[in-house]
Amino acid sequence: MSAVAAAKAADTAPALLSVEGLSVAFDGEHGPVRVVEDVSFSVAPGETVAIVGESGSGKSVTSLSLMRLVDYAGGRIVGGRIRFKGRDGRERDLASPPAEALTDMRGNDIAMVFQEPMTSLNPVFTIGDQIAEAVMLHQGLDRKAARAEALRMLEKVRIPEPARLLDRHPHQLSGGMRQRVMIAMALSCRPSLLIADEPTTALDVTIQAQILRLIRLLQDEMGMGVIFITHDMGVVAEVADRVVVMWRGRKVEEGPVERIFQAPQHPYTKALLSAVPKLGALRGQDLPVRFPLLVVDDAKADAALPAPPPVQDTVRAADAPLLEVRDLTTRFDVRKGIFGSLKARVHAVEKVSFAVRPGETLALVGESGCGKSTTGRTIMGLQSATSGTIRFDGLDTATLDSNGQAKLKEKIQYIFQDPFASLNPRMTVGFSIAEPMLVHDYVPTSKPGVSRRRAIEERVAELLTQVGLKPEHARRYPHEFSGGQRQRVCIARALACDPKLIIADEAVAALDVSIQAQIVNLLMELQARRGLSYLFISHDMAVVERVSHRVAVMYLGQIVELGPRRAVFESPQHPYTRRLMAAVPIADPSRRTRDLRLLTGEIPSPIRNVGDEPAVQPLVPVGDDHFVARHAVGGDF
Amino acid sequence: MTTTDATSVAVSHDAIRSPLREFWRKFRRNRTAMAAGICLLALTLAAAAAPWIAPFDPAAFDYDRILEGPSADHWAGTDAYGRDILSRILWGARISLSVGLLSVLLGGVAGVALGLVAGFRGGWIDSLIMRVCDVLLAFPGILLAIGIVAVLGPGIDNVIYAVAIFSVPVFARLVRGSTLGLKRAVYVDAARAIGVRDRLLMVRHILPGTLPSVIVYVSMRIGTSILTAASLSFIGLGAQPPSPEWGAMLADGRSYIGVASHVTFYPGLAIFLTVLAFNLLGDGLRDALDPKLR
Amino acid sequence: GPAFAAKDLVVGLPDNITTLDPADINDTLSQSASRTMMQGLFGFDKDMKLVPLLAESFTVNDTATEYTYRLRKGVTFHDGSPFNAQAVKTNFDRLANPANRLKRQSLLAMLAETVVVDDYTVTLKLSQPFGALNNNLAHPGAMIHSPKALETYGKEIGRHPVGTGPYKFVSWAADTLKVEKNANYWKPGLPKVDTVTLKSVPENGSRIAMLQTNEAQFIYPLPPEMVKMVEANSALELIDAPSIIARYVAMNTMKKPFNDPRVRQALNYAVDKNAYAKVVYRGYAGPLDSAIPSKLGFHVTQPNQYTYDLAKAKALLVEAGYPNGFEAEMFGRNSTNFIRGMQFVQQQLSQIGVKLTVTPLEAGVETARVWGVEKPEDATVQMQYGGWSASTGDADWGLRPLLWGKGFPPKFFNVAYYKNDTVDSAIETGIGTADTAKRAEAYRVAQEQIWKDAPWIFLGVENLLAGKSKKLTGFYYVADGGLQMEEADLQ
Amino acid sequence: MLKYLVGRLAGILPVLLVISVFVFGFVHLLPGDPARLVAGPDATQRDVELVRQDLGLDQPLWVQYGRFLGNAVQGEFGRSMKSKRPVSQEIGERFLPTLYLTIVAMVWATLAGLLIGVASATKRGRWQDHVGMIVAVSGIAFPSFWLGLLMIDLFSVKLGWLPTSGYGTWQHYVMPSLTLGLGVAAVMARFTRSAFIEIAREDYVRTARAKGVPARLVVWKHTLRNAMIPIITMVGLQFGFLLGGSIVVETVFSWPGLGRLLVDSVNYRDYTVIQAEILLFSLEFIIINLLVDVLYAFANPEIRYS
Ligand SMILES: Nc1ncnc2c1ncn2[C@@H]1O[C@H](COP(=O)(O)OP(=O)(O)OP(=O)(O)O)[C@@H](O)[C@H]1O
Ligand SMILES: Nc1ncnc2c1ncn2[C@@H]1O[C@H](COP(=O)(O)OP(=O)(O)OP(=O)(O)O)[C@@H](O)[C@H]1O
Ligand SMILES: [Mg+2]
Ligand SMILES: [Mg+2]
Repeated sequence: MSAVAAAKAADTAPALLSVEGLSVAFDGEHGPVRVVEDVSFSVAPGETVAIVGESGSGKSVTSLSLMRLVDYAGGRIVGGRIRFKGRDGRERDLASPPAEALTDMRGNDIAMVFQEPMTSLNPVFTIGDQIAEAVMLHQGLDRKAARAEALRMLEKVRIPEPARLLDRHPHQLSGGMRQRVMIAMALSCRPSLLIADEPTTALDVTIQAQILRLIRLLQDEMGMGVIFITHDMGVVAEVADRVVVMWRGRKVEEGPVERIFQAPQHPYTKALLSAVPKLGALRGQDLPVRFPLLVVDDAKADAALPAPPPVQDTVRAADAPLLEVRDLTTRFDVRKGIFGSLKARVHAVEKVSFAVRPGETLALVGESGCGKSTTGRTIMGLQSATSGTIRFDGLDTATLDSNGQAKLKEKIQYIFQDPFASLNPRMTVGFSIAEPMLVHDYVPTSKPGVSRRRAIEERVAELLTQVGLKPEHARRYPHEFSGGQRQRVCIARALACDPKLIIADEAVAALDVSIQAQIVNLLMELQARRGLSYLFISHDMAVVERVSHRVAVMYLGQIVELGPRRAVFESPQHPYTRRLMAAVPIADPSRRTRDLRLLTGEIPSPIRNVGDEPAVQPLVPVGDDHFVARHAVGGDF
Repeated sequence: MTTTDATSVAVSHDAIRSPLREFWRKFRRNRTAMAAGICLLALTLAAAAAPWIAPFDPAAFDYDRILEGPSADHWAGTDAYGRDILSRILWGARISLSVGLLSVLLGGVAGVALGLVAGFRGGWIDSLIMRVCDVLLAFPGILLAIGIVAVLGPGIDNVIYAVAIFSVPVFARLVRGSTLGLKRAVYVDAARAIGVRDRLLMVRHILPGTLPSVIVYVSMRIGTSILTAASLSFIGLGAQPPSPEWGAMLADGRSYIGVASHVTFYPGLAIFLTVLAFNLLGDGLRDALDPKLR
Repeated sequence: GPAFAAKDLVVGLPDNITTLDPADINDTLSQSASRTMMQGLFGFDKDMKLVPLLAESFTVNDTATEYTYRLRKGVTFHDGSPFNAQAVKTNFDRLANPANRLKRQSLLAMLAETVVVDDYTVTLKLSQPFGALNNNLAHPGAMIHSPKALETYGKEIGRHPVGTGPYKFVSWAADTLKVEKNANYWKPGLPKVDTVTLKSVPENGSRIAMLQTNEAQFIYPLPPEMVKMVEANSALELIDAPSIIARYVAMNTMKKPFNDPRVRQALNYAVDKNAYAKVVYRGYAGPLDSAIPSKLGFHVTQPNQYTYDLAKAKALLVEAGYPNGFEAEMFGRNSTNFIRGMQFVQQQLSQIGVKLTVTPLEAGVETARVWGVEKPEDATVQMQYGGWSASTGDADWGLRPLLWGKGFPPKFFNVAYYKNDTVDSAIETGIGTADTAKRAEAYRVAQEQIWKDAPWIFLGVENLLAGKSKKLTGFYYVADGGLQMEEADLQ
Repeated sequence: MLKYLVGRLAGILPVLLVISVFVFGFVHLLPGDPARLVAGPDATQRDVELVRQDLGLDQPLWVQYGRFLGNAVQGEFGRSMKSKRPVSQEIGERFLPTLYLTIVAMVWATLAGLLIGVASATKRGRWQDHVGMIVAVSGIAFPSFWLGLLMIDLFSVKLGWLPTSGYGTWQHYVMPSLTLGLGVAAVMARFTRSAFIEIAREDYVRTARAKGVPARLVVWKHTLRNAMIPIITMVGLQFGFLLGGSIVVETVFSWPGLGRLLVDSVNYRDYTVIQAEILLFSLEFIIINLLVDVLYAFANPEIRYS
């Protein structure tokens, strides 16, 4: 169905879902707080409605309300109607009955992909069981058939070795793999309305393209309506028929995708679109450059900052490398059965070597599940390495005693890919942000005569403000935030102690572009001021282009290409790198690539049988400081 | 907006201090728990004020009025010596409450610490602590108590120790179990990545997660401890006659069950209400510690 | 038809049976159990009177060192072997031999030789004079096993009792002993019931419930406070009989202030014995009007009773130099009943300013603290709340273990550490002769002296209480706490 | 896991050996002289000495220990000092009644506890919750002797439905297992409720709901499985405790189990029986706790042992 046809269908066909004046409130410290105000929109069968908006503007809460799941999270629908036409052709108002009464409708009629796949999978059940359960519930298959169907779904979302994955548990999966499992689960319900809340944040662009394609296919097949929440305007341009823009709890604009992109009305929309990072924006530039900033203040958009953004010439190349990783290898044993006999190994990281210089940003990009997070976790000592050395500031971290280890952590900070899970649910975020300072006896510089506690409090407030939150948010608990807000809390925490190196694992993935620009600029400014270094793990090539001095491309646990940003972006050498560049969606609805074929066939996998060691080819120089591994791995596209 | 001026950073008083106040704010709103807390407070006060408010001397006997049912002057009747049961309950609250509460707290603290270390460290420390706990669990209470009397001699504080020792292994196992799971949490890794040392990690990040079950067990264990203390007083370890102690009063009245039920009924009721109050209070504490409840 | 319905008697006991080898038994309960199957030369009737059983008659020399018994003829053991002089010799030699390490060895410790005169005559030669031998032989510990069974089962005899008694062994598992009618019993017409089951039901309330539901026809003991429940049921009957169990508080006469007889007397005056019976035994107790209960042989009621008199008690304390009383500690076992008794005494003495600390002792701790103490100087006991049942039914065993100057712990149980030459020689005389008159005189003297010296607070003699179904007849609860069921019948 | 299991199992023997030394020492250091206790209340010193020799208590402690260990290695624990029967018979006779009663009580109590706990948690704050928790608290605060006697009075004396006491038919199990299980049910209910409330708001429970999993399954599958750890811990502990034989219940219902045997043997300082019983209880706890640890790993796959 083409966009035009869909739009037409939306006019003529009765709406599948129509939301009228929806308001949702949570109980806050001082009584109820409305986080969604009077939101109305509708979705027709087969139509894709994208909801975009500022981080914390109520997108997730709105979508949770549609399934009345918000009731279980402590929220309440305080106004409005949600009219939904079920499979049986009956229309009912989902806003009024008790939440329990809607059980039959969930999954069957409406299915949902949650924003945070990390915490949304049940840790005690295997992936296979969790998908098969949905299949059994909604497709009426028996256990065996359901398992087969689960396998098929996993194949469709391009997960390597799906048969093995069926028996694994969520904690053994990478972020992107979990996200794909969530998608597989939701799709296997075969709902008439799919709500996908940031379903591709943890996916690299190649897989993202596959997923979008898959959703589109199913949509065409079954006339499924889709609500697609995302901050990636490229994805919006790619998939949406209509766009709803939210800002501070309200809908501020709605329209067909072309209209929104070509003629945005609301200042926030305008700002949003102008802040979209475009791949290739820095073509010809050697050094990273900050984003032009937009400030949307009370519905009035200001133009970009008058001065052109400064270039980021911060690398102190002459100094000894800050972080040096040599031949790092990390493997996981795959065990099976109650007695856990060793069946295979996941070669998550294989002989990875790189260095990060003071004041440098090294971006680590690569396919989902290729071992980026594992590399970061191993550097942090959260995962023990199978072999290899890690030097920080010239010191081999393996030789440090526990005291030295703790000290080291004042200098290196790690931003977890999974912000929600990495915040202690029993602590206010204020305390979480203050904790590094308390632990390291770090005394923030402040006005004289201020007690240390007070100084720390002020510093927390300052950090919160810097990441675009409010000081009073310090008193809240992690679950009271939106996905993007939590991510910013984690960033604030990482900045608290003025570290020397920050390993940021998809640290800005859940942020809308305006906040993202603000945060990225903040990071770059700190780099300029304090000489910070970053190991920047990301899928978003446009952001990578903006921030990094050098780029390392990982594939199946190995680094396949490593070089200056400009060299890698402008003349990618490794086939995988090239593919990556090509798959980046473009934020322009008129340049859709809908005819992309679904990939099938074998997916290379890092899981190998015991004793079957992968071949590791040395990186060979292909240019100034630019290396590439020339071997079959990753070449077979 | 790249830098922040100080004025915008104004209001964040006790932003990082709030847990305690937050806790109290939430606790106060739980009416059942507050009521239970007030009941316990009242009971404690009554126990403290027993010399003034008890209608009779708890040891005063009256052989002309043995085993009388409740009446105008003996509200809860009299026991086999014609002593006023109500007065004995009031006085007994002193012993029973302190034994119940102190022993559980003591045992709880020790058990929680052991369980936390065992679960967190694993390896041989875990094995050692847990095997010792296994033996302690297997050791029959009476035998242990006799041993304790032999070593420490009789006395109320020794009862507290003895009863505390009984509860250590249970707390240890309980906390260890939860710790095993909690220590894998990503936020624990995150804390570690911040540089939090192990000891603090255990106390600040893992312990709170084990508290819900600990609180439940504490609130239940108090009743058991009151009864256990009574059985110890029968082997000469505990409160010595004629000190009133709820458990002992209850056990003493055992043979009058079919004949003069009030002798067991009132001490039983006192224990029941106390345990109920502690449980409701425990639930309230638990809820107040739960960040997800507003 | 119903006329031939089996008569199954069930008896509810408070405890488990330990063994069924009477020579190795020290608890009344197991003795009662073995008495269903076994008999000795003598026994007691339901009034604690000595009666011949397997002996028909006896003669004794003047010095009480040689006893000759004529045995009953035509008696066979349950295994068919005959009862005769050889059987007696086998059993007595076994009991008397220290190498066999039987708990009841002391009953025949003085036995020098057993001579089989003929099949039905046996002579016991003693190493020292012993006047109360027949009483010792009436003790359940001297009951006779089948020699064949002794040989067959050896050490396991305690689980395979074979005797001459009215019932034969059927089975014994954890807490239930079952015996059946001995069709060849030598007393004609007995026994009348087909089986007897002895079941241990430790909880008082549950035992009563068994009686109420007719799951048991006899239960004992019946705690005094539960008497009402039996009385309230028309199908049930209360058994209330005097016992030989003395209750007293022994005072350590070697320790201050109890070394002063006036203090001890004062305490005796300060305790209201009637109130004791009422509070501790709900009225089911009699007075202890001498050092031994009235049911024991040679008991003499003392003329000057210590009647409840606080004024006198106080006066005596003043006289002894304790005008304001004193503090002391009282030991006693930790059973409910003991604790109740101790609390009572504590309350009574508080009236004359004597402050007692009551320390209940667990059985083992008691042996360590009280009975196992090697030297009198080491004794920590000041007062000991106790009870004593002289299972031989004779004054000797009522006095010698408790008040003989040579019977301090650990040898015997003289925990009052009471030593008086008059008493000592009287006790020795009493045991040194079989002449009833001489013995009576000796024990009269002893009792008088003890009463005057008051090494104990004489509290009372509890009644034996039991409940039984009205259908049950011929079932006796004897003063020493034993059961006799050979004549039992169910209507 | 296999390695861990094998290690733990292999570790049992040395642990038991250490325990045996400990238990032996402890028991022998307790105040109280078994010879005197076994000899009986009116035994003379001579009788006591005879008994002492008979029991071998006159030997030096290490000789006694050696003999005990020698016997134990052959699976024989000597003879009871009091009854002179082999300890294995003495304990064997009572183990099964205790085991059966324990199983019956544990099964109903665990199920009831789970039901009450889950009902309370899902109806939190409503009357079902309050009723459930008051029942649970009663289970803890009511002394079992009281309950037992009340039941006997009602079901046996008044109604005549059940035998007052004893061991044999299924009727005999009803009241003892009810009495015994009540406390367990209470503990289970409280723990289930608490653990449940903890888990019920996790995101993955929300996922289950979003999938359309029926409320019943959300509760019994998705939530419960995650709430399992404290519940498993408690089931294990309670099972262990009950396997030691409940003194009160066995007394009230004249159940021929290990609890009463223990009391008797402690009263008589029947060393051989006490030692064997404690070793048995230790073994029980070690095995139960091993199972519990295995179940932990099953309940939460992130738990790994090394
Ligand atoms: N449980 C809660 N209690 C209180 N406030 C909440 C709760 N959950 C969400 N909020 C608030 O509601 C607002 C909307 O949150 P929501 O998750 O819908 O944002 P979002 O638009 O999805 O943002 P993001 O793009 O960052 O995910 C946020 O300001 C958040 O702080
Ligand atoms: N604890 C574990 N046990 C077993 N396998 C694991 C474990 N953690 C990660 N893996 C595996 O290691 C591989 C690399 O995972 P990693 O999390 O490093 O990927 P990633 O590059 O961060 O991917 P993503 O971009 O999707 O987050 C994956 O195949 C994953 O399944
Ligand atoms: Mg969101
Ligand atoms: Mg990752």
